[in-house]
Amino acid sequence: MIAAAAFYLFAAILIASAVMVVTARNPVHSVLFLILAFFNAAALFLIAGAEFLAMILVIVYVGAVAVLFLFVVMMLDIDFARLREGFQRYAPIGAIVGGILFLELVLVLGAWTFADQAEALRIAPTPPSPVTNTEALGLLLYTDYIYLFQAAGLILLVAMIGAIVLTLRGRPAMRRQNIAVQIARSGSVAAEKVPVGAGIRELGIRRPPPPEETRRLAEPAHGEADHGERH
Amino acid sequence: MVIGLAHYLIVAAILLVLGIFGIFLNRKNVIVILMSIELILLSVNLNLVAFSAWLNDLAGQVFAMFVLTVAAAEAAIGLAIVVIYFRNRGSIEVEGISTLRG
Amino acid sequence: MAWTLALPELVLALCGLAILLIGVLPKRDTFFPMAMAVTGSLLLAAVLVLGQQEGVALNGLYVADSFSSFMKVLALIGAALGLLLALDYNTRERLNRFEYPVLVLFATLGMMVMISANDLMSVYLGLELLSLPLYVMAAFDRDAGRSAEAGLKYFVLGALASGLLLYGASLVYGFAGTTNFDRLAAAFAAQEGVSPGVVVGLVFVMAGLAFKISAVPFHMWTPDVYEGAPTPVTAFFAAAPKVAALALLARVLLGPFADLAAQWQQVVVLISIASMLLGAFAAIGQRNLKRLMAYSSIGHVGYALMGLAVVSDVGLRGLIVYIAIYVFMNIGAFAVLVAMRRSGRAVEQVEDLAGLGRTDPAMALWMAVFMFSMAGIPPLAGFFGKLYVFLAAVQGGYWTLAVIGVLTSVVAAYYYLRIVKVMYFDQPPEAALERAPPSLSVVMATTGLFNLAFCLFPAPMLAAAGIAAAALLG
Amino acid sequence: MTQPLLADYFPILVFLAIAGGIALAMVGGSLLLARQKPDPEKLSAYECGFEPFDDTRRRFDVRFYLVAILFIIFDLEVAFLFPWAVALGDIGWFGFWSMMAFLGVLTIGFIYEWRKGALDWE
Amino acid sequence: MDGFLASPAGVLVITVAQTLALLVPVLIAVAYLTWAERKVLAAIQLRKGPNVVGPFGLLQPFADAIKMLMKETVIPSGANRLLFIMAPMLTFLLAMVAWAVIPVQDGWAIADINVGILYLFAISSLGVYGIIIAGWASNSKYAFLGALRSAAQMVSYEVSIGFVIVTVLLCVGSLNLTQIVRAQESVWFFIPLFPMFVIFFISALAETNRAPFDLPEGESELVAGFFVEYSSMSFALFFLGEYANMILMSALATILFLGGWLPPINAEPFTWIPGFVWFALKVALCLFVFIWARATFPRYRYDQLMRLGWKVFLPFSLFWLVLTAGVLKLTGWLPA
Repeated sequence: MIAAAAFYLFAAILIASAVMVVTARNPVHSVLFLILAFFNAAALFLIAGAEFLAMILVIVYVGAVAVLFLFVVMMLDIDFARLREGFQRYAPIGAIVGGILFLELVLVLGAWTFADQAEALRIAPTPPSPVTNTEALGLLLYTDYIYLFQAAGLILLVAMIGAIVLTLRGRPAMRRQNIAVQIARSGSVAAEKVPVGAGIRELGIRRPPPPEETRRLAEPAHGEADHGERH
Repeated sequence: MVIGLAHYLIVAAILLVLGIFGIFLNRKNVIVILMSIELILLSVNLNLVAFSAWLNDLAGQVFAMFVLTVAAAEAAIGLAIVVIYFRNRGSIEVEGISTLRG
Repeated sequence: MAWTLALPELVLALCGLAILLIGVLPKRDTFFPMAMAVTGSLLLAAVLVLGQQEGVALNGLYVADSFSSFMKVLALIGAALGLLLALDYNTRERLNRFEYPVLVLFATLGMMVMISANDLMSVYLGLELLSLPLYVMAAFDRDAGRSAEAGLKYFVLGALASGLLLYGASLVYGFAGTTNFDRLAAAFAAQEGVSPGVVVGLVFVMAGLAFKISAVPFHMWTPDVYEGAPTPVTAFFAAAPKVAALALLARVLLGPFADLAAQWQQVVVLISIASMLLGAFAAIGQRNLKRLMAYSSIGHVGYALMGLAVVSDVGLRGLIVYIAIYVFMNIGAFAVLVAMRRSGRAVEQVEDLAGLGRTDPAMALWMAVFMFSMAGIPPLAGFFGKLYVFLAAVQGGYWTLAVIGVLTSVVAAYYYLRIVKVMYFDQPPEAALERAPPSLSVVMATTGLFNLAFCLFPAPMLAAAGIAAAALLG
Repeated sequence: MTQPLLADYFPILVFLAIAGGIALAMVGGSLLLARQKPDPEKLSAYECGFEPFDDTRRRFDVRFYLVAILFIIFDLEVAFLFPWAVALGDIGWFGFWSMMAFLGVLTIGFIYEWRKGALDWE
Repeated sequence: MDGFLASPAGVLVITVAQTLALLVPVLIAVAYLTWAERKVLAAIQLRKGPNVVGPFGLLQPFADAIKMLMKETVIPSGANRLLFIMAPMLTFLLAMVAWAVIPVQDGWAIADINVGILYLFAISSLGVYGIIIAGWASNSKYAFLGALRSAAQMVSYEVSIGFVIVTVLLCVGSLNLTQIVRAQESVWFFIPLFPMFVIFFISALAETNRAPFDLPEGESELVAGFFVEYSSMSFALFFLGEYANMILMSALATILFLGGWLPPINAEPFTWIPGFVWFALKVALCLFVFIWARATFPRYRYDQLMRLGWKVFLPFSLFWLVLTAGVLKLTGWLPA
C-alpha cells in the first residue's frame, strides 16, 4: 500500500515539475524544476527495482548535466520578457496536439499483454535475489554487450573531441608555471659546508655567480671540486 | 491498489507529450528545447526500466544504461554548440535563427 | 563468439585512435598528413569489409552479410571522397584543424555500426556515433554565425529524432519482449496478430530514421543546415550518412518487421511520394546552390524509397543501385560546388556559374555530366538508377508511384538543366572563377567517369546489388 | 516486483523531512526573532565603488563550460566502472580486458586534452 | 505493543527516533567542531582559543548560535529572494541527509541500502548546487565569480574521488557500506591502498573548499566568495553546512579506509569498547588532520589547484585503479 502511495506522490511531483520545466518564465527556474523531475524519476526507478540506474541518473544527470545547464543558463544574459511572446499563440494548438497524442498512447499502452513467447525470448533473465542489481548489470555489460560498451566508449571520446574543437580557443602565449624548472637547482649553486664558528673574516662573502654566467659555467661539467675554485 | 505496468507507461507517455509540447511551445529559447529533449529521454528510460522490471529481463536496464550515458554526452555537445552559437549571436533565442531562410 | 567478424570496425577504430594521438603530438597543425592517414584507413577498412565472411556475432548485436558489405564499401568510398573535397577548402578557410578528418573517421565508424546492426541497441549507438561528429562538423566553422546556427538546428532536430527512435524502440522491446532482430522476426512470424504497441513503436522508429534520411515529414532541417554548414561538410552530409540511414531503414523494415509489411508499406509509399514532390517543386525557385542540392537530395531519397515501398527483391535491388549512383552523382556535383571560388572568396549562388562554359570548360563539362545524370537523361548513370526503381514499381503493380516518379523527375529536370543553361549560355562576369585545385579535379574526374561509363558495363554493380538484396530478403 | 527494496529507502525520506525541518526552523527563527530594519543602504550589494551598471551575470570565460563538459564525460566513465568493480570476480579476464580497452580509449582522449591545453588554466 | 511497532505508523515512529538519535549528536558534533577548530588553530599558533564563555570556552558554539539567530537577515535588493534563502538550507540539508546510510556500528545503519556508496557519491556531487545557486542568487560579481570557481574546483576533484571509490570497491565486491567495513576485518584499506587514501583525503579537502583549497572564499581574493552577501542565520547555515560536510567526508574516509567501527586490534581489551566509539574516534582523528592542514599549508593558487586536480590526481588514481584491478585479478584475491 505504501508503494502505491509513494508511486503516486513521486509521479505527481514528476509530472508537475515537468510541466513547470516547459512553462517556467525564467530558464534558471526551469533548470531547477528539471533537477526536481530527475530526482522523482530516480525515485520511480527505485520503486521499479532498478536501484543502480536510479543512482546513476542522479549522479550523471543531476550531478553533471544539470550543472552544465546551470552554467550555460546563468552565464548567458537573458532578458526574460521578450522570450515569452510566442507563448500565448502556440499554447492552444500545442495543447490540442498534445492531448490527441496522449489519448492515442494511453489507448495503446493500456492494452499491454505479456507477449506469449516473451518468456523464451529473454536474453538476460534477472538473476535471483542474492545477486544485487548492480552486480547483475556488471555481469552483462562487459561480456555480452562488449560491442556496445566499446561503441559507447568511442562516443564519449568523440564528445570529448567535439567539446574541445568547439569551445577551446587558442590561448595567447601564456607563461605557464613549470614546477620542475622552479625546483631544479643549477649545479653551481650547491650548498657549501661552512666551518662552524669561523668568523666572516677568513671566508669572505660568497655569492652564487649570476644566472647567465652559471649556464656558461655549467657547460664544462667537470668534478664538483673544480667549481669551488672558480668563485 | 498495486502498481501495474500501465501506471509507468502512462507517466512516461505524459512525459513524452510534455517534452514534444515543450519543444514546439518554446521555439524561442533553445535551452528549454534542450531540456524538453532531456524530458523525452527521461520518459524513454522510464519506459525501459518499467518493461525490464515486468519482463524480468535485464536487457531493458542495459539499454537504459546506454541511453543514459550516450544522451548525457549528446547533451554536453549540444550545450557546447549553444555556447559557440551564443558567442557569435549574442542571445539564445531561437527566433534569432532566421538568417538561413528562403 | 566470433568477434573477429567485426574486424573492419575494430581496425578502423584503432586507426582513428592512433591518428588522434599522432595528430596531437607535434605542436604545429597536422591537417594534411592526418587527412591522408584517415583516407588510407578508410580504404583499408573497405578492403577488410570485402574480405569479410558472413554471420551474426557479438551476442546477436552484429550481423555481416553481403547487403552490409555492399553498403559499407559504398559508405566508406563516399566518406573518403567527401574527405578529399575538404583538403583544399579547409586550408583556404583556415579550418585546417586535424580534428576534421578524425571526426570524419568516427562518423564513418558510426555508419558501419549502423549498417551491420542486428539489435535496436546497436541501431541507437550507431546512429549516435554517426550523429555526434556530424553535429560538431556542422558547427566546425565556429566563428561564422551561419555554421554555428546550422550546427544548432541540426543538433536540436537530431536529438528530437533520436528521442523518438528510442521511444519507439522501448515500445517494441516492451510489447515484443526483445530488441534482437532475429528474435523479433521469429516472434512476428510465429503469431498472426501483432499487438498495437509494436505498431506504434514501429511508427516512432520509422519517424526517427526518416529524419536521418531527411524524408519529407522530417526534412525541415535539411535546407538550412546544408546552406549553413561549410561546403565540404554539406557534401559529406549529402553522401555517406544517407547511404547508412537508408541501409538501416531497409534492414529494419525488411528484417524483423518483414511480416508487418501491411502496416508500414503504406507509410513508406506516402513518404516516397511526398519526398519526390517536394524535391521537384521546392527547388525551382532556389538561388543558392547548396539549398538547391538539399532539395535535390530530398527528391533522390524519395526515388530511392520507391524501391523500398514495393517490398520485393527487385525493388530492394533498385534501391541499392539508386543509392550507389546517387552517392557518385552527389559527390561530383559538390566537388564543383567546393571549387567555386571567386577572388579568394567561396561563392555558392547559381549566377556565379554564369559563363563557366567559356572560362573553365573542363569544370563546366563535368558539372553538365552531373546535372544530366541527376535529371536522369539516358546515357548517364542517373537514368539507369531511376529505370530500375521504376521497373520494380511497375512490376509490383504500383502504377501511381511510377507515374508520380516520372512526372516529378521531369519537373526536377527543369532546375538541373537551368544550371546547364546558366553555365553555357549566360555572359561570364568580369572576375572569372578560380581554377579548381588538383584534389577537386581528381574527384570530379573519377565521379564523372563513373557516371559516363556506368551504361557501358552495369553488370558487375547489378550483380552485386542482386546478391545484396537476396541476402536481406532471402 | 521488488517490494522489500522500498523498505530500505523509507528512512531516507524521513531524514529528508527532519533535516529540512531543522534548516527551516533555523532560518525561520532568525527571520522571526531578529529585528528586521531593511534600509536601501543596507540592502545594496557589497561594493567598494559604484553599483554595477547592468545585470552582473556577465559572460565568463569559456573555460568553465569546458570543465563542466569534461566532468560529464569522466563522470560517465566512473559510472561504467561501478558495476565492473563489483562484478570483476565473475566476468573473468575477458571482462577485465574489455574495461581496459574502454579505459584505454578514454585515456587517449585525456592525453589529447592534455596536449591541446584544455586542462591548463590562465 | 509489537503489533503497533510492525504497523506502518510504528515503523515511522522507530525511524524518526533513530533519525533523531543520529542527527542530534551530529548537530552537536558540528557545533563543537567549530569550537575545536578554533581551539586547535590557537594551540598550533601558540595562543589560547575561546575560553571566556563557559569552562574552556565550551559554551562558545551556543553563544555564536544565539548571536547568529538575533542578527538581521539582509537580502540584497537585486537578489532572487526565494533562491537566496534556499541555497544555504540546501547545503546544510544535503550534509544531513547523507547520514542515513552511514553504518555507525555493525547493523546500525538506518537505511542499509545496497547501493550505499553510490548514494554518498551522489550526495557529494550535489554539493555544487548550494554554492552555484547562492553565487547566482546574490547578484554580485564577487559572489558569482567565487561560486563559479569553487564549483569548477569541486567538480574537478569529484572525478578523482570517483576513481578512488571504485578502487576500494574492487577490494570489497559490493556497494553496501556495511559490507565495505566488514571487508576490512583482515586489514584496513588505508594500508594496502595508502596512495588512494592520501588522494581521497586531499580531494575531500578540496571538495569541502577547506584549507589549502579555499581560494574561492579566500578573504583576500574574492571578498569571501559566494557567501559575501549573506548574513545572520543563512550565513551560519553555510558554515554549518561546510562543517557538516567536513564530518561527512571524514566519516566516508573512515568507512572506506579506516575500517569504520572495527577496533584496531581484534583482541580482548579493544573489543569491549563499542563500535560507534571507535567510529567517532576515527572521525575525530580525520577532523584533526583537516584542521591541522588548515593551520599549516599556504593557500593554493587557482591554476595550481586545477592543475593538481586534473593533471596529477586524475591520471594517478586511474593508474592505481588499473594496477589494483590487475594485481587482484592475478593473485585471485578478488571477492567472489
